Amino acid sequence: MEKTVKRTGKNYASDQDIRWCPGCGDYSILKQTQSVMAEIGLKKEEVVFVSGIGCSSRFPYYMDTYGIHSIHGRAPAVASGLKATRPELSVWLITGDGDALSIGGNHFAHLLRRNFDLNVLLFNNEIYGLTKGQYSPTSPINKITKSSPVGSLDHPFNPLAFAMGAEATFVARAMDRDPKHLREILLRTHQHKGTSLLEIYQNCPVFNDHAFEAFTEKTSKQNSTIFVQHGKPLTFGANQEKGIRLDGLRPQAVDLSADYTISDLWIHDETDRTKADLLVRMFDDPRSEGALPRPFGVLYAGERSTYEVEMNAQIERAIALEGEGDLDALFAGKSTWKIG
Amino acid sequence: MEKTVKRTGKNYASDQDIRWCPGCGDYSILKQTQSVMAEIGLKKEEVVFVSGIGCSSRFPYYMDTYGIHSIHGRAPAVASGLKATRPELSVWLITGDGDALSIGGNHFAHLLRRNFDLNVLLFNNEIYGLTKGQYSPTSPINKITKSSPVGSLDHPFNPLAFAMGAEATFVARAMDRDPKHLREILLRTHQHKGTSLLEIYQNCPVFNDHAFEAFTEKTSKQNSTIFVQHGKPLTFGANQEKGIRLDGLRPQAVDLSADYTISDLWIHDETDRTKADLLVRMFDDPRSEGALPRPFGVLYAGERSTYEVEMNAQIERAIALEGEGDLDALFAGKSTWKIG
Amino acid sequence: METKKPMTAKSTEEREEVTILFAGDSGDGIQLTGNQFTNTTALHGNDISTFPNFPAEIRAPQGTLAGVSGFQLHFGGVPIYTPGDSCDVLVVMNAAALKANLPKLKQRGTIIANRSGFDKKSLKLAGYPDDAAPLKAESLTSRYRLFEMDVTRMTRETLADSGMGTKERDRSKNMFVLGFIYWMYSRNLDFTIKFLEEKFARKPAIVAANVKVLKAGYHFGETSETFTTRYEVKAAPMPEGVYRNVMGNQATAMGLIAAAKKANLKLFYGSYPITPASDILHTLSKHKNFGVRTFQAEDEIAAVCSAIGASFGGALGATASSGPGIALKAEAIGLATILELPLLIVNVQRGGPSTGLPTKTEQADLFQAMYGRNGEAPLPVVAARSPYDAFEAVFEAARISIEHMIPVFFMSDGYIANGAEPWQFPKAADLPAIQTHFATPGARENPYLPYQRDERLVREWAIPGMENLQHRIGGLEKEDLTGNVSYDPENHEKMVRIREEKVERIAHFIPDLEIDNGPEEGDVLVLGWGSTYGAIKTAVVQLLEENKGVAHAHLRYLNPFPKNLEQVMRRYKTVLIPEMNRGQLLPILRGKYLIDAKGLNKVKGVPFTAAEIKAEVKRLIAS
Amino acid sequence: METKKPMTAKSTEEREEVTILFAGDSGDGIQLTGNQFTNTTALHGNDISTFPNFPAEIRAPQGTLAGVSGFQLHFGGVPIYTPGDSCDVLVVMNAAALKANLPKLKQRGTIIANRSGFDKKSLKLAGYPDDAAPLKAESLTSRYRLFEMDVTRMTRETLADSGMGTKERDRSKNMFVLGFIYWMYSRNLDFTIKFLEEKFARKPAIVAANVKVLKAGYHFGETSETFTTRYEVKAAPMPEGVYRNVMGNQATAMGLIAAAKKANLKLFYGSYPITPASDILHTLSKHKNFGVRTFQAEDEIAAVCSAIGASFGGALGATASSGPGIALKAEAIGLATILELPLLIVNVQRGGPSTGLPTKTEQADLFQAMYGRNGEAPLPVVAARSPYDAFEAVFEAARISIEHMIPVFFMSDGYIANGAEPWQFPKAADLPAIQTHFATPGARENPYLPYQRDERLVREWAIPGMENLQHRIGGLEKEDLTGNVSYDPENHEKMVRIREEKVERIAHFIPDLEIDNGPEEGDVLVLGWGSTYGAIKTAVVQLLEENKGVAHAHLRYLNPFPKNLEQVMRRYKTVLIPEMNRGQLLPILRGKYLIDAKGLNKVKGVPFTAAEIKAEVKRLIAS
Ligand SMILES: Cc1ncc(C[n+]2csc(CCOP(=O)(O)OP(=O)(O)O)c2C)c(N)n1
Ligand SMILES: Cc1ncc(C[n+]2csc(CCOP(=O)(O)OP(=O)(O)O)c2C)c(N)n1
Ligand code: SF4
Ligand code: SF4
Ligand SMILES: [Mg+2]
Ligand SMILES: [Mg+2]
Repeated sequence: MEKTVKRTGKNYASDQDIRWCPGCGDYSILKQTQSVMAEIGLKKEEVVFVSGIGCSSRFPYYMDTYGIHSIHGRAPAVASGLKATRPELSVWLITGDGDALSIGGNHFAHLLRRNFDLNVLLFNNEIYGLTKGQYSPTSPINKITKSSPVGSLDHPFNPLAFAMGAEATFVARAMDRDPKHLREILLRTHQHKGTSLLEIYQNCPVFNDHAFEAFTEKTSKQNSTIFVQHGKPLTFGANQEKGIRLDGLRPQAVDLSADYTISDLWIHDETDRTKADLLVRMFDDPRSEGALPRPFGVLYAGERSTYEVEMNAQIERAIALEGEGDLDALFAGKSTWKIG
Repeated sequence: MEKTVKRTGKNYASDQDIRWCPGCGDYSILKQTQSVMAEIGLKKEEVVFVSGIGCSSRFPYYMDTYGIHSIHGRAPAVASGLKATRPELSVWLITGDGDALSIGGNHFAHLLRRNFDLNVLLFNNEIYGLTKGQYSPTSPINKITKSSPVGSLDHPFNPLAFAMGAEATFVARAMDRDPKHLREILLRTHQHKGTSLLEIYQNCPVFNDHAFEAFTEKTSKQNSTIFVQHGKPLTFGANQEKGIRLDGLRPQAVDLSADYTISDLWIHDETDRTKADLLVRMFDDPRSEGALPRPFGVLYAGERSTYEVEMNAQIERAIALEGEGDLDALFAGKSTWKIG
Repeated sequence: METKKPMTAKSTEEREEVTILFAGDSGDGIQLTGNQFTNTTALHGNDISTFPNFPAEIRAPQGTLAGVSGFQLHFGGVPIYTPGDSCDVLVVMNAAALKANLPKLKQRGTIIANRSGFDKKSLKLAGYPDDAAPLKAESLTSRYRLFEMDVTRMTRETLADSGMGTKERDRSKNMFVLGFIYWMYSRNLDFTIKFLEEKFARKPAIVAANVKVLKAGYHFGETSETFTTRYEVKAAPMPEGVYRNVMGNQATAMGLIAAAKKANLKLFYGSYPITPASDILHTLSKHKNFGVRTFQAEDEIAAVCSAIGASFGGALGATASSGPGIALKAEAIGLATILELPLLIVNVQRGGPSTGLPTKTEQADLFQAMYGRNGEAPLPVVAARSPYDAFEAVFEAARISIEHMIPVFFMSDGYIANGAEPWQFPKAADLPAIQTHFATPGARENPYLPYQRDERLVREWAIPGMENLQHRIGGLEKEDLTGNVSYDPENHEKMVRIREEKVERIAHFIPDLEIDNGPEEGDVLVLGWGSTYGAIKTAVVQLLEENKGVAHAHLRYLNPFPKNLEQVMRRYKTVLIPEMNRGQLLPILRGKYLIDAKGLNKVKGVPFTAAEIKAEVKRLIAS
Repeated sequence: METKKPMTAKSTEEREEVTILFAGDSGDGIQLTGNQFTNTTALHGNDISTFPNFPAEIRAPQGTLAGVSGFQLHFGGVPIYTPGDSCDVLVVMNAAALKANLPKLKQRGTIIANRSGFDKKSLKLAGYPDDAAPLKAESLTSRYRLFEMDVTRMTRETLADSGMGTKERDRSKNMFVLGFIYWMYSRNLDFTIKFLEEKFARKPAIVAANVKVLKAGYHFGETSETFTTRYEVKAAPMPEGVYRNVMGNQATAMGLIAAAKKANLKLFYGSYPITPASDILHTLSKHKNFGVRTFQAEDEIAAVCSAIGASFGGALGATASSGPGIALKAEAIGLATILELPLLIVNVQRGGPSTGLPTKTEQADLFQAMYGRNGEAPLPVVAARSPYDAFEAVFEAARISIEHMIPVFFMSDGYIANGAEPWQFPKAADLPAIQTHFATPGARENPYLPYQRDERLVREWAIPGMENLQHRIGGLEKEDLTGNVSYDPENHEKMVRIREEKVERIAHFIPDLEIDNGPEEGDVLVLGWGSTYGAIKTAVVQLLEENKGVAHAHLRYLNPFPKNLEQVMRRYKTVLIPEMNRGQLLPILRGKYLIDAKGLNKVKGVPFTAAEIKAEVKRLIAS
């Protein structure tokens, strides 16, 4: 997976017609992913895209890499088996909010705790796109959809809090409408050793348009988003004139012009799990009074050995200890007898 | 479900022979549960125990209530359907660490976020008991078991952190070997409106003896456990001579005799989710250097409307608005025509 | 509005039946157009059958073959059983629609083409060679009657002074076509105008624009010189009564609601969205005033398990999915089998295996319904034959489930689910009551034995809240009568046999198989199940007109089979079993009765045509 | 230790074959006792078959019927095919063990009873009436030969000065019994002594105690006046060679390792524990030096999906479970079917439906293997017939899976899994190589078409890392050759037929069905599959000795069937198909060949006895 040939994003595109709706946020993510592949210089044959089912899960078809469009919710398991036997591959898992958090929630959680070294791109559009618009586990409560004509009742998951609870080692957030930042975070996602979770807010113009408007529209985004960077204070606003400080255990938005200076602010430390636990809880409805801004960027990047490294180490240790397996010895087992 | 007849725990026992191994921690939990039922004075016919599969999941057979011993990992879904249609029942869900966190992890998580009003008793013995001793999602890493002869590789879940990540509204911990405390917390578990999760450390003398020794043995338990109570400072030790304070965001064990007094300590506020997030992360290996004590008791008790209440409210609203459903109108729909 | 009968020099011809296929890009509003024409035509008194056919993608690439959406509609003054083998009129909004659908047009059939859908770009997107002009091709013009009209341009012009942008104006294109077809078939615009007024109640400008275009299309037919003939299709001789138009998924939802009501039970519906079953969830979720509890579960396993929980609590638990989702439910259905609780499992079949062809129809899940569980776990299976029949069939399935305390499979498919036809809906009061089999709570002479049975082998239903009937049930084998866990070998065999026999005995509570059409004995019996009904019916009607010795019988009950099935089969020299699969009912019947029945199989994601069935019957008679 | 042949006045009788049933509480070490006797007896040169039978509970209530653990062992100087219909010797450690197992003892059989297991408390726990004295009962003493010995007391006494507590001393009780039985059947103590030394290598005191008690039991036989006869069972006339004892799950694990090695593939095994399949996982996890990757997944779905992922990456992906777990895998198996990748699905069948009888055996998942998926998804099915045969059968299954690029079901069951028998294991070098079908990476003349096929309809396997062979596959229907997503009707039917035909063509790569025993034509063919082999074999051997016109054939390949199956069946007047289910192979064969085959069915969680099969054959011949 070293840099070898100079490629552009287009080199990573397959010959298949893209079948997303016009205006779908998936296009932007596809483009940035292809471009990041080129930047890293990954060999196409050493990259595998694994997906479940959903609009987003069509993604592998559009990459001129290896790909497997599996079944709904099970991509983490497919990717685990692949990575366990082929640790050298660059494995990317594509999933949606329904695929990852509804039917696939358990595999997703177990993938995170096991920490296989692969990258998860979770396309969160807060809706089931492919089945034409039912609410998903990330849809806000009271959402009116085809299956909830008078509003959904289910308290939604906070995907990144869910991931932290499932022992994730890398947790990040980006959005389709900010391709530059998305690209940067895709790169970080690739670089992390372990299961890297990148949640991407993705607009579904057909069934859930405007879901992330507050974070993407010029008028609102400066106050409702905060882009965190390791070692830097948490600032936001049109001119970074606001910041977040910790009032005891509680994050608080403050005006830098007034009583607080930059040195009062929370300094982002992406290796600090406790702080990450607090960061992922900054999850206010951006339209609510006094809402804290929603953090984007790498919220957490911890270190833990990866599953496939440990698994292969056990195998090497066994071989070192007992020698390469010998079928005849295996068959004979511990006690035999002879007849004749 | 009001107090009606005076009953003892024995009244809640069924006529079935109990088939757990001698010395199994399940006995203690059964006994305390029966006794709490009596104390509350629940009507037997209004109580339902729902379980999955595992040693622990045999529990319903031993209760003279309604019971359903379902399939592995699916008890949360069974209980959801039951509670949705019969909100007035007292529903108790019995599950194991494998049942709830391995095969059933997703249903468990969704149950918590939906917040049906029922009680989950998670018997955590850090092993698969019924299948005779494989490591479970709560087994510590490197655990030697039948299926991991040279040690397990999987980083375990922290069940209560998992639950917080899944938007639980009530999170508590107790153990089989402290029946008095167990009983008290069972009562709290019952009282909470919403999905109450009680994790119970349960010894499996056959396949995982001593798993919780550090928390139950005289010699070690005073320093490795802390029993939290709402509104009280976090103290522990043989004579409550130690405590936990917050050093910024980090819990720190201190000696009360030295530099710190009781007023420096962290006051437990079970309604504070941020604090609960920190509490559940107090999850050190009790045998490790400088390990913080493990918290027991009600770590979090938040408020959120329950699923069945909202569901039934929608139905009542619909009836109020449109009138009780009329089949003839339903069949006719919006446009009909007549022939003849 | 009243559509005045225009005075015109144009002639009107009569037609017995007509099949129109509307086709265009998924963005062209084809489904809406089709539905409007269907409803208007129903109100006109015709018999109808429809078949929508849309791409798997939400919005497949515009203008391409993959993006073509179709709506086929067969209506007549005679009984109509299928959406038609081929069509008389093909309406195409663009080149891709033509390319994809031309094979379905009859010789000498009519093409109505939107000229602006055949520009260079459209031709390229449809995959025509650079210099192609398909509308001009000899092969087309010599075989079909072509009418070109520039729908796009005329729509834009109609709305020229509406103040709307081009994109917005273009959205009404389909109304122009619809108006034109209304004219062509002498229909009334009222229904559609009312529909538009309701749908866009809050956007009067949009209503006005659409109505204007609709009328423009109608008037275009009247005034344009190209069209000299319009057609009249008389009302069909349908039984007297009140009718509505209904789609299979709607009928299924209503059948469930009705059954619960007739049994005096709450209906709980646990489901996870999946094509083509989701509309049942959508429909049910709109009827909360019937006390219907819809639960969108986290997956199919949770969906069925929640329904089991609800049934344990005394509700009618139901769940639905399509093939892959049903596969996921298998383990839990096994649990329900051994619990012996009511439970309805609806399978709206689609093309398989695996994810397969999600939006296409197939009958390849019969094996799964019969055998797709571990251990000996036979269950009743009931199948609907057509969209409206889904109501009665699912009601029957629910009746069996409740009265016999047993999970029941109800088989529908993509064709039934989305197809529509007129339904002479019943009066609620005329529906049979469904008897629940509850135990008596309170003081009792004998202790409650959860697995004590009546002569039908049905156990009593005791539900939480019933005093003195506390009991525990589960997935382990249970002791006869007590329901306690038992590993006893004799008991196990006994219970396995009882569960099997219990299914068999249901045969005494279902009607015998009747010959739907044709002689009571003869050369060929065409024996069908499910949505092949219409095609077989049509074929057999025609064959009988040709005096062939053929009959048609259609199985609603696939487990147990009607008591007289073997007898019926043996009255014919040959039994032909057409299935939209590779033969699933076929080997079951052959194995059971050792009758050398023959299969006719089609696995193309599309229904049989009547012609295919006719041809096979003729081949059999000849050989 | 060398066991000196003691000079004794006791006589030694010869026996051709003997069945012993050890029974006691689950805490009594019955399984260990049985295994020790098995291994020693194997070393002695006898043919053997064993059948452990333990309760579903980990430690069911001590002393109760539910807590009884049994180990049946049939050995002889003649070929042995089953653990024995009934036993010659019944060793019981307590009253419950007697009560549960007495029906299995032959008339005039021997009971060896531990007296202290019949005290008041034990009798009560076993559910005997208060004043019962079952060992004294006329009904017992008149029919059987009873030897009582106070094992508990004698064990305690033997260890009187060991410094051990009573509880600890009691743990060696089983060694006393084992020593005694060794004496009774003239066996050597060496194997067990060596075993104890290894097992308790770090606890010499325990080794010493156990060995002491073992010898005490042996000497007790020698010295006690009660026992006048010991028995000798000569070595069996088995083919020359080296043998070991093997259990079915072990053989399965070894077969998988061997197949991967012979195909030069990594073995990846994704599994979730379930009785009775877990031991395959346990065994495989011990052989990491073969590069075996075992993955204990979070559930069965993840288990099979991880195996699919591994296969996509170029490994041999395998997964195992039992009935309910296999049900959960159905959807993913459908995916693997359409992906056309190697995958092995092992089903160690147990009693069903649902959770059923987890520790009991059954053959009721054949339907599930054949039909338990949505859509048309036929797959090869291969079944083992006995514990050691599991090796060869699973190797064959893997060969088919790899060479034909197709998921394969391998059927075992609880009886095979836990049963043991001598195995003349092969030399690794003699095992056939398995050919993989990899595509050629790098520069190519023609582009790689993932669904291009050879004459067997097998596609080429291109795996990540292979240059220029990048491709995408998934669960949607794929276009012929290219593998691109296709919704084309004709293509769908074509692909469905190709997948079906691909399975059928495997018939050309498997051996014809041979008559295992008996004439090539005649009155009755007993046609079996799976673990009924031993019982049928024994029955037919005996029937042939009685000159009946009966033959035995046993199916290893259940899909596709051997090419000559129909021919073979037609050579007999009657075909009898015994199955431990309610008839699953039976209707499939009847439907396929229209042959009026008969079923013999048993669903009791326990295997057929040879006598049951004999009786049915005789009945068929007579009628
Ligand atoms: C087993 C199974 N159940 C249900 C479905 C239907 N289904 C396909 S995608 C999907 C949800 C899609 O939502 P999401 O994961 O958010 O993806 P999106 O389409 O929004 O990108 C569902 C329910 C399926 N394909 N398979
Ligand atoms: C579908 C399915 N898979 C696997 C099993 C086997 N199984 C039964 S219980 C169990 C795990 C038990 O562990 P846990 O939930 O921790 O319960 P415990 O026995 O320890 O109380 C497993 C794997 C099963 N019964 N069903
Ligand atoms: S439905 Fe939504 S998510 Fe799916 S392709 Fe269309 S716009 Fe994108
Ligand atoms: S195996 Fe362990 S958990 Fe199960 S009953 Fe025995 S002691 Fe309890
Ligand atoms: Mg989505
Ligand atoms: Mg456990």
